[in-house]
Amino acid sequence: MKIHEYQAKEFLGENGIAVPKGQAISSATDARSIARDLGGAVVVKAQVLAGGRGKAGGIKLASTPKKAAEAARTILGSRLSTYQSGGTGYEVATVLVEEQVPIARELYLAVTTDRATACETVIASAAGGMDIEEIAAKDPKAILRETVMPGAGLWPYQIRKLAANLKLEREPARALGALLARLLACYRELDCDLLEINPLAVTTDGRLVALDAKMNIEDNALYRQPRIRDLADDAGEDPVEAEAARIGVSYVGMDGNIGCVVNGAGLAMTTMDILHLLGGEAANFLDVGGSADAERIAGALKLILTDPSVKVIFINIFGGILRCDIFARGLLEAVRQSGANVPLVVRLIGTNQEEGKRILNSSRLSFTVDDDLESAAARAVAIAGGNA
Amino acid sequence: MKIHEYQAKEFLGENGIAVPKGQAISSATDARSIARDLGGAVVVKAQVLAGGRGKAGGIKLASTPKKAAEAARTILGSRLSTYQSGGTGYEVATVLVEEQVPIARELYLAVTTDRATACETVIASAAGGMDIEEIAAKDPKAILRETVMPGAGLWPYQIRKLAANLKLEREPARALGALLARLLACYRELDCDLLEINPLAVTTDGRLVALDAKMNIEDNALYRQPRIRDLADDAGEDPVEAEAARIGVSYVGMDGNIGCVVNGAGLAMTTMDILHLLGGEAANFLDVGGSADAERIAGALKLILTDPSVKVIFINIFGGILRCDIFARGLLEAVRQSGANVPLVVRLIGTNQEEGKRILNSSRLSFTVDDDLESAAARAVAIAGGNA
Amino acid sequence: MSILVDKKTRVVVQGITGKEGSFHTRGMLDYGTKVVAGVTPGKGGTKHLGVPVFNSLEEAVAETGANTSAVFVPPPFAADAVCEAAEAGIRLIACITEGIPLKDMLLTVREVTRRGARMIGPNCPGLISPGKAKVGIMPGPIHRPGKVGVVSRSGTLTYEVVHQLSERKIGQSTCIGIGGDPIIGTSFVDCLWMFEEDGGTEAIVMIGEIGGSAEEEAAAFIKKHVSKPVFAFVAGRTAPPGKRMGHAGAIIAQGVGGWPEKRAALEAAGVEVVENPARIGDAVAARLKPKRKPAAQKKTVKKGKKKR
Amino acid sequence: MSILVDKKTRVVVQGITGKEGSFHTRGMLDYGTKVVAGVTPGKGGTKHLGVPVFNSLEEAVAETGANTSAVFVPPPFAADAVCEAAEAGIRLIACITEGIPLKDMLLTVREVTRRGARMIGPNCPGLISPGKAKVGIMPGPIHRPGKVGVVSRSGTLTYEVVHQLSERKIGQSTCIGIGGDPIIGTSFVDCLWMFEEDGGTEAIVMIGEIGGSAEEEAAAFIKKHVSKPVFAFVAGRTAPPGKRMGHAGAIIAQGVGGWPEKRAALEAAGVEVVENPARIGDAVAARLKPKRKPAAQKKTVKKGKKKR
Repeated sequence: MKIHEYQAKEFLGENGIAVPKGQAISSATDARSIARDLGGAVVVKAQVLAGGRGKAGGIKLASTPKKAAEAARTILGSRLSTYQSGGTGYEVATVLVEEQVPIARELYLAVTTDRATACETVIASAAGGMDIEEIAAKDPKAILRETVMPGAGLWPYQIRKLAANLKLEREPARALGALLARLLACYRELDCDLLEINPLAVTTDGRLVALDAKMNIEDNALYRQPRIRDLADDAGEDPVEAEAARIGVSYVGMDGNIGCVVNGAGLAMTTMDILHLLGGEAANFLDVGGSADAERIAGALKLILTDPSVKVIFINIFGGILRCDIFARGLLEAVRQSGANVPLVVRLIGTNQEEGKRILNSSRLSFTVDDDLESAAARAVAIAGGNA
Repeated sequence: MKIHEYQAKEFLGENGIAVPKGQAISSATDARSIARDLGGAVVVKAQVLAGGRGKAGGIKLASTPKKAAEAARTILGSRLSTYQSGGTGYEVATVLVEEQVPIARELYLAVTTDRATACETVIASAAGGMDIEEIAAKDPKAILRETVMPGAGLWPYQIRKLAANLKLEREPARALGALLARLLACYRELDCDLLEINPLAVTTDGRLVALDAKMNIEDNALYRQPRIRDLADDAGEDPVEAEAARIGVSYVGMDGNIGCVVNGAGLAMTTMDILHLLGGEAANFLDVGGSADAERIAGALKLILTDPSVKVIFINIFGGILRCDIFARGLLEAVRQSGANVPLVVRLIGTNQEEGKRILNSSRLSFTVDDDLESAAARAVAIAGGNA
Repeated sequence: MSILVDKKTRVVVQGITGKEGSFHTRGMLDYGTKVVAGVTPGKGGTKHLGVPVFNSLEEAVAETGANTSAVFVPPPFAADAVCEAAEAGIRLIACITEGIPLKDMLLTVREVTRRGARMIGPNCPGLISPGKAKVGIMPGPIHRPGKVGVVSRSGTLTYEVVHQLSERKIGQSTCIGIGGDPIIGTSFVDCLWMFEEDGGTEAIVMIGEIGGSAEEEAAAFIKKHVSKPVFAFVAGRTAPPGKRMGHAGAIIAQGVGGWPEKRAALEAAGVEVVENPARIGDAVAARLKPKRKPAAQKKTVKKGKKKR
Repeated sequence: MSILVDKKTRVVVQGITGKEGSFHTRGMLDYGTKVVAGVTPGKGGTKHLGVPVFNSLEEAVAETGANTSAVFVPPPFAADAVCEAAEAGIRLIACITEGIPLKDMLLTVREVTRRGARMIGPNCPGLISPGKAKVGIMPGPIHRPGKVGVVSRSGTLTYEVVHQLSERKIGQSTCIGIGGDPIIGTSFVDCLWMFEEDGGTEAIVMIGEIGGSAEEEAAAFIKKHVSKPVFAFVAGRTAPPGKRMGHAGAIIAQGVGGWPEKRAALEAAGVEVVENPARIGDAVAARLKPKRKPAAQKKTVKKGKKKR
């Protein structure tokens, strides 16, 4: 789960990490008074859960309280399209108004968990302010990595290495060790899977200040992170994906016109792949999971039907735990409930597949039923292309 | 370094571990008022750095404030000889006056570091109140061990196993997990090498209370444990061993009559062993370390001479880092300084041994100098036995 | 022959009295797996589905000689269950549970290794040696005893592949779902190694996914150490970068783990990468079937590769 | 031949500019050891005793090809130094420093293992392959090239034993002081294994101490895996139980690690336990010298033992 910059900075502040003074607000008039309190010159930053805000106009410098209010007014309520936000972008409901910090240099610093070594890893770069992908593309050597010893912290030699390679002067080099210890503690306590400070400012007086903060909390651990769970904010999320989360399916919108209902993430991706291979394009990724009852299937169909471009729905179910007969009954009920009015191509195979097919074939609803993955997929592609 | 029970209990209390209410005092009159504050019935416990106080009369129950004062009067200023304290025993300068706790059962619980696995290990037994050596001798199976995962804590299954094997009821079983987590935190933060709660009381109302606490802090870590270092209290220690620590040599008094000055702990033990093998007995273990200057050697000789039974001093030096010529000069000076008036047998070998022997032989002092370990040791034994 | 599980496998089910545990214990028993014990703390001394239930793994192992465990306990307690099994002397632990926090798994993989055990998963369907033992949740009947080893990061996609193989009368030695989480106990490389050493395995099918670098590591290993033919399918060719596709593992991050890179790496290692997921069975059949006659059998071993 | 260090050993001294580091660097250079680099953070770019000094191990290894390190940094920084060496690719780290906190070593031994390196010590004299390389603080001239491996928990006691051997013209293949601390990087067993495998070692002398169970573990290993003659001396026969004898390791605790138990375990493993510390050299000479003629050489290998 992602949380907003201002929320992340609150946690960082609690953990003793320096962040600029500031306040999150949702009304432009508040911006003026806060800017005044902060000494006049501020930064106004759109709070949306996507990177690339700066280039999209979501971050504005304001030299006076009046200009701060103007900036807030421009940003609040606007839709922000960044390269990460998808087509329609996010509506900005909140801005963070922060003091301007005297920046000497900008660094990149992050903690994540490396799957290859199964270790927490600190990633750093002297090229702060850019996305890590951008740094990686331009100069992979500019990215420094230090593996954290399991159950412990970074060793002093690792701090020395980082400080030397980041070309830090004596003061910020000293501050780096404490900062990393706190960042790591925060990462662990909050069950993060990414905690990124980008940029991390080296101020003209030698302090290290987190100018931005991106904190992703691992979904599996949310049950034991009540404070984070309470921050759950679907305002900025895609409403369709939010609804998917509610009914317990995994859904990602795509650009094609073939709706997909599949059980299992790997098979769902594979279904998209074979459609593409045969000349079609999926309208979505959708994994109904292992125990799809009528309600969940109906919910999934409704989700897909919110996308007007969908011409056909391809249902690809491999019955394992989920038995084909039970799925078939659920599907019939779901089609009735959802009022699905597009053609349905069904491939239903595995446990109790014969009984499942019998149920579908004996219903008054019309389905294209096909056992073979390739011919079933081809049928869906043909229907979507108007060739069937 | 060992610290007193009352000091250990202060640390435990700070870490959220339940200990009986009480206070350490050094005047019997205070015992009465404290007992009154604690509700009358108390325990009065001698604070000395040796186990086995109970059997030696160092722990007394008192049912009234008056009896508490009497008990304190008896104990304070007495010399307590336990099986761990050596011959003369320890003079008691402080007693701990504590409330009596309603005990249902007494357990044994300790944290230490197992050298074989290089892991912190929890040791527990349902047979509390006895020394662990005693339990081990009577019924080794009564001792439970759980290895702590490096960098983490005990797993819940380990707590369940301990609770089941200690036959704890629901309430104390629940309390055990929290207690162990705190104990482990305390063990780590204070750089302990042993943290023992014996007995750990299960109270009649199902709580776990540390009735006693033995906390050994690892000497190598004292530099970063200022609070512990400040507790250093040589009142209860052997004054000779304390003086040895001050001058930087390792000294342990023994029962024989041959004083030993050796460099290196292994060689020092070996020297004691060969004396024994040849019919003599060492008066001490003494390791002067790797850089023995005149002052340190003189200090070592003086320490040995405080033991009136010493008939001869055997000096066995293998020159490595410590060069024989330098040692020889230091020894001459040290003999002058210390006024050593017993025969000296010197075996001086290794780096610059010829020059070392020349220095000794050309001095006006008389030494028996012998290169061979066995014949040198035999000479010392002969002198000690009056046969030379 | 087979790897990891066979007729000697004696399974203890952790969380046997739970809904999932009950359901799949029945499935394993129906398949003929020797489920000798269950563990649910607090329910020791009872029986469930005819299987004796114990309070602890220690007791279960002592009483029944269980050597393999299947873990169905809920996520907050799963790491503990795995570590308990490892400490009790269980050598193979199939952790089926989905949704275990990453941080718990960082500890668990180390603890399992330290105890000398092996974990499959978590968040996986388990493993099966057809006709011998099933330790997991896969539909038993789609499998068929034979000589192809299958290893996969996916669940139902694995069933799809196995189904294609069995339909073409190509049996499997062992099928292993290693799980889709970022931190797993047993990797492609581990399984490839075991299949390479297993006399009962003649070819290997590997089902990968975009995200991470497990397929690239497998490719590097195959290049050096695997002499048997390997077939691969990698799911997610059309998945958009940066989007989460259900599995925590299936994210393309930081310029590694994309479909083209994985295909390139595997092909460079001599692996036959099948593009059409409906034709994985055909691809294996085309290479293996004509060579089933004894005289030609040797040719299934590729040349120019070192065999360990 | 020899184990661990030889003519190819290229030493980096950590803490080279300190008092101890300087003194023993000179000693190693005098012995002919290739000391190729020193490290002292903040003093990079200078030279010390003619040896180039670097700020970090990474730089030192990159610039000089150092493969072995000798650590002389003070206790509060020693664990860090060892781990830095391991991470920089140093495979053998002799940690001479005495007085490192136990807790630091718990982390260090794991980190060194994880990085695939080996630590000797801490709190040890280091190791020497006479005539080839000395990495440590032992007096070089008492050693003599030859075929007896020496491994010891002690410092000066080792010199005593080596001196007895050399006086009797019995040379050493390699002499290793493994250190007397409770947590050490390399055990008796590790060294016994290497000596057993080393073609240049014909017999092994093991110097133990009371306390801990290292000698008992060594005995168990010897029984199973060592075919070469082993001689042992165990110091501390007359040390009183429960008293600390200088070395943190030399404590008799909880009924294990006493002298009689260690002797019994070693003798049961076929080890010749020498009681008189002045006659260790004689004992080795008595067994090895008459068998130096080619015809009788085979007999030094004891019968009834498995050789790995």
